[in-house]
Amino acid sequence: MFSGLAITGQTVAFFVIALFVIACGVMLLSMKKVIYMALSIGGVFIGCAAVYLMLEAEFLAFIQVLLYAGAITIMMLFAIMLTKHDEIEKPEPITAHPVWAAIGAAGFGLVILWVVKFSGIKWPQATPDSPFQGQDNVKLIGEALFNQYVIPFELVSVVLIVALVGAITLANKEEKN
Amino acid sequence: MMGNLLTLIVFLPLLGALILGFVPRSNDSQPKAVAMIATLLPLLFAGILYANFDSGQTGMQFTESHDWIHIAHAFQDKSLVIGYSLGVDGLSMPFLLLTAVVTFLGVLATKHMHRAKEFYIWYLILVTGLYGCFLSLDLFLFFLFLEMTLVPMYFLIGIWGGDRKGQVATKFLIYRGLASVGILVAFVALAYKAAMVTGVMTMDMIAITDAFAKAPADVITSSFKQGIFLVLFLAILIEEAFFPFHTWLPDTHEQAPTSISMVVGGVLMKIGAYVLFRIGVGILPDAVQYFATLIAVIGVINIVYAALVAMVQRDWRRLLAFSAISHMGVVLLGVAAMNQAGLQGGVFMTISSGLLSGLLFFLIGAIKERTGTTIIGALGGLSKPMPILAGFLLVAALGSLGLPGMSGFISEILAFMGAFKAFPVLSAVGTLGIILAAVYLLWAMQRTTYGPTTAQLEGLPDARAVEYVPMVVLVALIILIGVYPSILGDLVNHTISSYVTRIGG
Amino acid sequence: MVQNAWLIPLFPLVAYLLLFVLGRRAQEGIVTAISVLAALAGFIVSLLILSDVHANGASAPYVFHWLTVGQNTLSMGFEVTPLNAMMLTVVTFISTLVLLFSKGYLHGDARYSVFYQYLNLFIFSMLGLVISPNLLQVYIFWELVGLCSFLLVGFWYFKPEAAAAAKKAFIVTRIGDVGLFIGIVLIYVATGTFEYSGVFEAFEAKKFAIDWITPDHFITLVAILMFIGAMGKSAQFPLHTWLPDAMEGPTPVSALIHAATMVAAGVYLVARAFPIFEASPDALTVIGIIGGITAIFAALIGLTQNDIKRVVAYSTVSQLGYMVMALGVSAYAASTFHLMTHAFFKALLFLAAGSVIHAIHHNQDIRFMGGLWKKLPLTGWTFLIGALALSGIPPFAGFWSKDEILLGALKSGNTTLFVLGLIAAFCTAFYIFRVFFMTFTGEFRGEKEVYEHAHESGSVMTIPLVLLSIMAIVAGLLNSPLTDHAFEHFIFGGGEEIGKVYDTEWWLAGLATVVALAGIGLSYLMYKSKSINPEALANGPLRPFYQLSLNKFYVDELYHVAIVKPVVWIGHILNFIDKWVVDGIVHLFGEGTYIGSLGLKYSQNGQVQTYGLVTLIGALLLIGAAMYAVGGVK
Amino acid sequence: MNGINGVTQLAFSDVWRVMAPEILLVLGGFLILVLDLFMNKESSRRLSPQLGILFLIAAFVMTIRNFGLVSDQTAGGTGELLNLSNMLYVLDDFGNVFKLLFTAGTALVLLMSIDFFKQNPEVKVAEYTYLMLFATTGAMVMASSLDLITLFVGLELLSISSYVLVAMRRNHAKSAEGGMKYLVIGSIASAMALYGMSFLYGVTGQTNLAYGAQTVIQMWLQFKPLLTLAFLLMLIGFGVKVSLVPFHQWSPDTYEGAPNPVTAFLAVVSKAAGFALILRTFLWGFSGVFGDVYIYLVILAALTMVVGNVAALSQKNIKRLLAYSSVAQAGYLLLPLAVLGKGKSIDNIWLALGQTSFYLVAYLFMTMGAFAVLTVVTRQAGNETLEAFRGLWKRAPFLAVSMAVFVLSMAGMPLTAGFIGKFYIFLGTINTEMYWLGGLLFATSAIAFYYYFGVLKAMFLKDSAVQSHDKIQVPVSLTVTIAIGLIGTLALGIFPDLLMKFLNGLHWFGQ
Amino acid sequence: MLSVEQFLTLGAILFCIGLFGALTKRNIIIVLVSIELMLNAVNINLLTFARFGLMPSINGQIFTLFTMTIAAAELAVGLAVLISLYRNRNTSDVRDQDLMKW
Repeated sequence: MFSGLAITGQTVAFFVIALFVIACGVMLLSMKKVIYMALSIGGVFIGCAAVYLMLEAEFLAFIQVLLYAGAITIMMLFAIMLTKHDEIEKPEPITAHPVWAAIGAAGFGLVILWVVKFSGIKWPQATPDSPFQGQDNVKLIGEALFNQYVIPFELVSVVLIVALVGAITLANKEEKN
Repeated sequence: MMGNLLTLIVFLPLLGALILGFVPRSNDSQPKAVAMIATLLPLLFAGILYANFDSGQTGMQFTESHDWIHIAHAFQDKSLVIGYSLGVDGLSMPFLLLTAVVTFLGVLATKHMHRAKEFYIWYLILVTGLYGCFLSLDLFLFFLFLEMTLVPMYFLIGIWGGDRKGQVATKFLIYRGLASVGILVAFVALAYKAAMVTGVMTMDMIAITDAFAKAPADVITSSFKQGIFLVLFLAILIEEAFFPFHTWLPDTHEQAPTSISMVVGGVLMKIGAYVLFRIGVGILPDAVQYFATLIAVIGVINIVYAALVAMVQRDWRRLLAFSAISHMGVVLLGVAAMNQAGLQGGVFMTISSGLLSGLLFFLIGAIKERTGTTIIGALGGLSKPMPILAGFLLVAALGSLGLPGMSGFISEILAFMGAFKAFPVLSAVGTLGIILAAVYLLWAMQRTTYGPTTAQLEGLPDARAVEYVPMVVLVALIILIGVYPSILGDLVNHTISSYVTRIGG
Repeated sequence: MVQNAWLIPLFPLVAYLLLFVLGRRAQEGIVTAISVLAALAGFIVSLLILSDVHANGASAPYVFHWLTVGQNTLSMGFEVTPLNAMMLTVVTFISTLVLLFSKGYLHGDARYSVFYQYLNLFIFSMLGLVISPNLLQVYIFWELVGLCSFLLVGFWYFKPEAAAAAKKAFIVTRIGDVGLFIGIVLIYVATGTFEYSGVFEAFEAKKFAIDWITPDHFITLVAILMFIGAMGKSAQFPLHTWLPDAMEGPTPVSALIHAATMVAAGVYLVARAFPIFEASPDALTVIGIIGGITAIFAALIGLTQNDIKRVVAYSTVSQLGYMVMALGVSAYAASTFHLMTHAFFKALLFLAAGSVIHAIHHNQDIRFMGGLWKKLPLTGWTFLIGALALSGIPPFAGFWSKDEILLGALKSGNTTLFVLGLIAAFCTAFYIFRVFFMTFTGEFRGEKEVYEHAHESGSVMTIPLVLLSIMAIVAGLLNSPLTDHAFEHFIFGGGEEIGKVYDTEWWLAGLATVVALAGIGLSYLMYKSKSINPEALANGPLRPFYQLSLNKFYVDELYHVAIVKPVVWIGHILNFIDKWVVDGIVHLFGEGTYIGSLGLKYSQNGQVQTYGLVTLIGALLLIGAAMYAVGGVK
Repeated sequence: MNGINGVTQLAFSDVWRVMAPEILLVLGGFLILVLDLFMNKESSRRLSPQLGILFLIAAFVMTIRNFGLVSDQTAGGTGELLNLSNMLYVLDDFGNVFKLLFTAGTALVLLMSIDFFKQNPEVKVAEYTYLMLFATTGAMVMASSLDLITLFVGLELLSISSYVLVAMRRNHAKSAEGGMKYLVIGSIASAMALYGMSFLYGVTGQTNLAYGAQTVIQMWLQFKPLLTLAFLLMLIGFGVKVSLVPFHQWSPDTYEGAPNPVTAFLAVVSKAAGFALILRTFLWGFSGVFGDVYIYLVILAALTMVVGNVAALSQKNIKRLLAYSSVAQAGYLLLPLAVLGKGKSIDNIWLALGQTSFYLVAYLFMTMGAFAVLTVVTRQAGNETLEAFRGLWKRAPFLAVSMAVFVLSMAGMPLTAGFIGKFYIFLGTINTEMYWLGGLLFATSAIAFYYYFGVLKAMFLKDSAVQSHDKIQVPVSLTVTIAIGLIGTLALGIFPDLLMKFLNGLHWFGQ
Repeated sequence: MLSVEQFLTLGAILFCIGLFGALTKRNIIIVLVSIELMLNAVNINLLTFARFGLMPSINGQIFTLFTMTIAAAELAVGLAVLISLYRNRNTSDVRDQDLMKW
């Protein structure tokens, strides 16, 4: 699977990060306490940010840390606190459901793996030179965002308004009449 | 003068239904009067058409045609033009008259019933659908009217039916709904193939017939025709209640009110046969020829099987249903022969079976009204309290078993004259039906009108004046066709000749 | 005159329609008058036509267009040949008498008028059958006479036996009719016409538009099919069972329909279409054998029957067997001649029997009769004449015709048939005189009261008896050497001989007479002088034969077991299949779909994660299948 | 033409030309939002839906104007679509038709909502209204965008608004539960679709469908598994949105939980938007290789028709029944696209687009009408089962007859819009010689008779369970909705040329 | 040298973990988080293609940016729905949410 892969600093780093991300993911699945799960997802987000960095998306890595590892995790913690936060997932008899879910998820992963690695697709040889060489990542994004993608950008603002209003409307406590 | 007569015939009943919608609900006799007028006028108009009909001509007469729907990009860059076009020719004329007579008599036969207004509304909608089926020159229009019969039938059985009405209404609906699928697939496929020949997309029956008649073999392959015919034929088997798709018919007859049984057995069921003649034989004659043996075998199975099953029925209405199935088997046999006599016999049998079914179901309805039952075993010696009804029942039964001098015989012999030419052995087996018809009908007669009269049947009233009309009219027509078959034969002769010459038979 | 032959059936038709319009409440006198006058008019016209034909020979058919089938035209019409001229006369003559007789017999019946309607309809149909110029028309009227027979047998509908007998009559004859139906349809298919002339030409040339069978076999096939029709109508073995049962009908009906006219239609048909049969020796052989078997078979049954009408009925079957046998040995003239004479004396016998039955309040069992000679002398005389004619005692009518049939059988070289005929003649003489002796001689064995009131009926009933008696005496002379076989010459229309004609053999006539006398003698010994005890015979060594004969050789029972029951069972089985298999499959689909629907409904368990899982599994299956189909990049 | 990464200045006039309806709706939404913020608590916000309807009508009118723009452009013969940001957002009649549908649909939904607010005072009127408007904007974006990013944003705008709308009855546990289910499944679907989009982007290197399509054709042979996977993942993601089987299970629950007008919105507008998205994506992105992938659409369409109809057979809850019915309708709606795999010419595409839009219009009328009737009847009966409809014929003939028309139209009975729509779709299947598929279309309809006629049976055949003299009061807004539905259903059924002629003259993709 | 495949594999694994979590975890918050995980996997994919793809371009990063934003919005609404649900039913267990079925 990994044959022909030269061991360089970069690859080692990748595998370490990848292992960390996957480990955090598995922890998320196997933890009993909700609060631990929330913490492990933070790990995943941070690991992902590191992967982004390896993919030369500095700006997005930054956003990832800010948005996910920061804002979203905090938001989640709030939500957990608002609901029954000390709840432990009850041990229960093994039903068919998780088994099928595992089969489904694993099967899904295997199919994608097959397509990516074994279906005979010839991926281009990775170039050590970045396509964005010498260009400011943020500037590139900014230019594209405010020229080519200005319409979706504006639309996202509407989406955010909707989310905002929606969240307030739904989560707001009942007004007393 | 003849300009819009067909439109009038088709839509007058619907107009009647609309008017009924505004009649106050409490009144009972008014709806019947409206319904009577709304079915009598088409009958009169149909009579006028018949009087002015030129039977020496092959083509459509009294045609009306307007463009109706243009369906964009249906065929390449062209629209599919669906026309509102009506017309009659020698083939549809008998069906038109049959519909006119039976539907009018159906109103007469309707007894006082609850929710009378609704009953007649649905009835009249049904009538419009029936007329439309036989008068449409456009396949789309035909299909539309065919579907239009479904909804009223559902309610007519579902509201005014017997003890299993809900179940049977649904059965009717699903069966015929599925049959429509086959018909629609076949129709549209035909239209597309015809468009490939002519370059014009249309659902016009005549245009499609012409296109198929002169299509080169590489554009419309024979395997295509055979495939489409099979689909169509399957649908016809259901529509026409042929074995093994017949089980809806006995149930329907058993549950439906009298007048609806008349219309179902008299007209509705015959739509399948009409399609078989008009589309099967008219457009796909070579496919019919190709499957002739299959059709004949199915025909014979129906004749014999239905007759044997009819023999052991306990309920008159089920017996008559199976009897009708058996008779319609003869139609298949005649069609399979694909010659003049066979086809003509097929048309004769269809019409004859329609009239006889109408009459028989009316009589059984009248008996049920008096005795409260149609179970053969519960009846007996009816000749004594009601000699007139018993007499008409006897006449109808005799007509049904193919007694010469009545329409059944000439139909049977014509069909067999054709069939024996093509399938001597199968036809010989088919003649068993003639014997069996006598067996089951006379057996039932023997147990119904003959024998000693039981006490509770004693003193029941005989036919009322108004009941004479359906009986006399239908018997008169049955005998007229039997004694002077040219009255029907001359109508259809030319049209069928044109079909036969096309296959070089 | 010949061109006016259509009038003959028209009279009874008009009478029928008149009576129909008058309704069932019409006065008996008016009803009778209309009917008898119509029949009489027909008889007069028939006589005129007869003389016309005698003078000028057969006419060409008069036809009119009836129905167009493509290029072909089916026509209806009429024609007069010597044969049907003879038939017309006989039918109208006997009809007139029977109509008259019925006035007395049916007097007071609530449905008197209906009875006359049916009779008129029958006469019309029978005449229509006779003057048909084509097979299709023959078939049409063939069925119509069957219908009238059905109606009249079941006239007393409230009697279950009558209803059953009517039904049986119709169905059994219909089995035969289907043979005829197939036959004429095949003829049409092969020759393109129903007209006798066209058909005969084609059969002579043996050119048929049919390729699945050789011409010779085709002829045999068609001939036998048509003969099956004749078998049904003329009650030939094995389709004879309906005729004795048909005696449930009023006696005038038995006289007219089941003795003189309708049952002879089968014979008439074979005779009329004789060129078809003549072309096939095999078919003729079959016909001869069937006729012979019927003759002896029915005669044997007749020996032991106790119902007066049944005995006469079996004798009818037997005599019809004679006629058919005659046709089978090509004794065309003899057969048609016997047809005529038989019509007279059998109608006579039935009417006389009817007179007896009428006199003793509708009792038909001869075991409860006896000594009626004193009470009903005229009836006794006429019955005796009829019996003598039937037995073939010279110079009565039956003698001449039966003799010719035996002669034909002998000369044809078929000795078996001849011997069968002789034995049948013996039996005939025996049983008819058994009836005579048991009815008219000895002591009355029924209720005294009935005997006291028994008296000769009015003139409406006796006049027909007398007239028929006269005919039964003299009709035979028409074809005797004494008249130089006038009938033969007439029936051949002065042209070629049809079938075979032989000179009278006097020794044979003598032998036949001796046999008949022997039969009468035995009957006398057993039932008049009682020197032989019939009961001892029946319970003694001949018991098995007696039982066989008494029970009509168990044919009905055999049919019931071998045909009726199995067919009904098949019906039940098919009905079961229809309900549980054909409809069952439909319901199974319906129920299956509904159960599927319930399954889908309950798979909707409210758990969003289940929905997600289903989505995932569905997606996985779809993607997996797709990837399998794509199979990677080559 | 500018390079993809070049700098394109968007002038407002250009944007207004192309996006006028969207802009109007967004402005309207914000206007209501602002009004809501600045009005004091006591003042009534009851007029918000009316205001919203006004904006929708304005957007409708602007859309009609846009037809003229497209046809001018075509007449001008430049061969270039009116577009923004280098084909990121286009103006063509395909989008216009859908926009008409969305604005009309949402307007009807808001009309129905007026009554809903009266019955449910706890629902926040203003929020509800502008969320509706924003959702409609999202749907419009889905119909007009040619860029994966924009499509995705539009899709999420619609979806997120819908989640909120479904859950909006706050004291109503079912409402929140429906929202939760929709949200969970919808988010998973979004992730799936995005995953597919990422593969598509991976092969083409761009997010634009118009340009990407060329690359797809070039790369097809080398990347067939990956591209097929991308196609399928997107199909699954979109399939969940339009509830194709087996991705449909959320819809009965959500439909049941949502308020009636929102259910109608989901069934009509959201579903139509999903189909707009599907058509846009697959007809542009995969048009060159459609012959290789159409079979999956066929499979899903067939499965959807069969399962949707069969599942509905045993359903007694009328809202769930309509949900299953709408599942089945999704199957019919997928057919025109699916049969294109065998369509040889460009005309087949026009045919398919005509079919989809005609059916959607018919579907709009009958579904809106049906939900309006359902709202009245179930409220009066106090439950949502078929029992509520028992003897309706006697209690409220107008409602019963209207419902009968809607139900018959859904069942595909002649003289209703539903029949013509089905027949139109059917033509495509026969045209491409996929007879069995056409047969299946009508055969499943025949099976569907069972449950559609079950509704009729309840209304006409059975006697009422409640007192028959309880006359039903129908609010004006619902009467208008029912009347519009009735007129539309019948008019399109009897004179389909009203719409057919219009569809025939369209420049679907601005050609 | 690292190439597309490794990153895609990582993405696929992450996606499946998220999928499995979304389908099995009982707490709705965790379900929502698992969905975020799936979106993160998508982001890895997009960025991979932006860097190592057939035609590397900045568009992938833009796409990621939008995905992230919308994922956040979605999560926010999700949590709000959860709160609303919790208020009504007093549970955040996804398996208790089956008022509507059949």
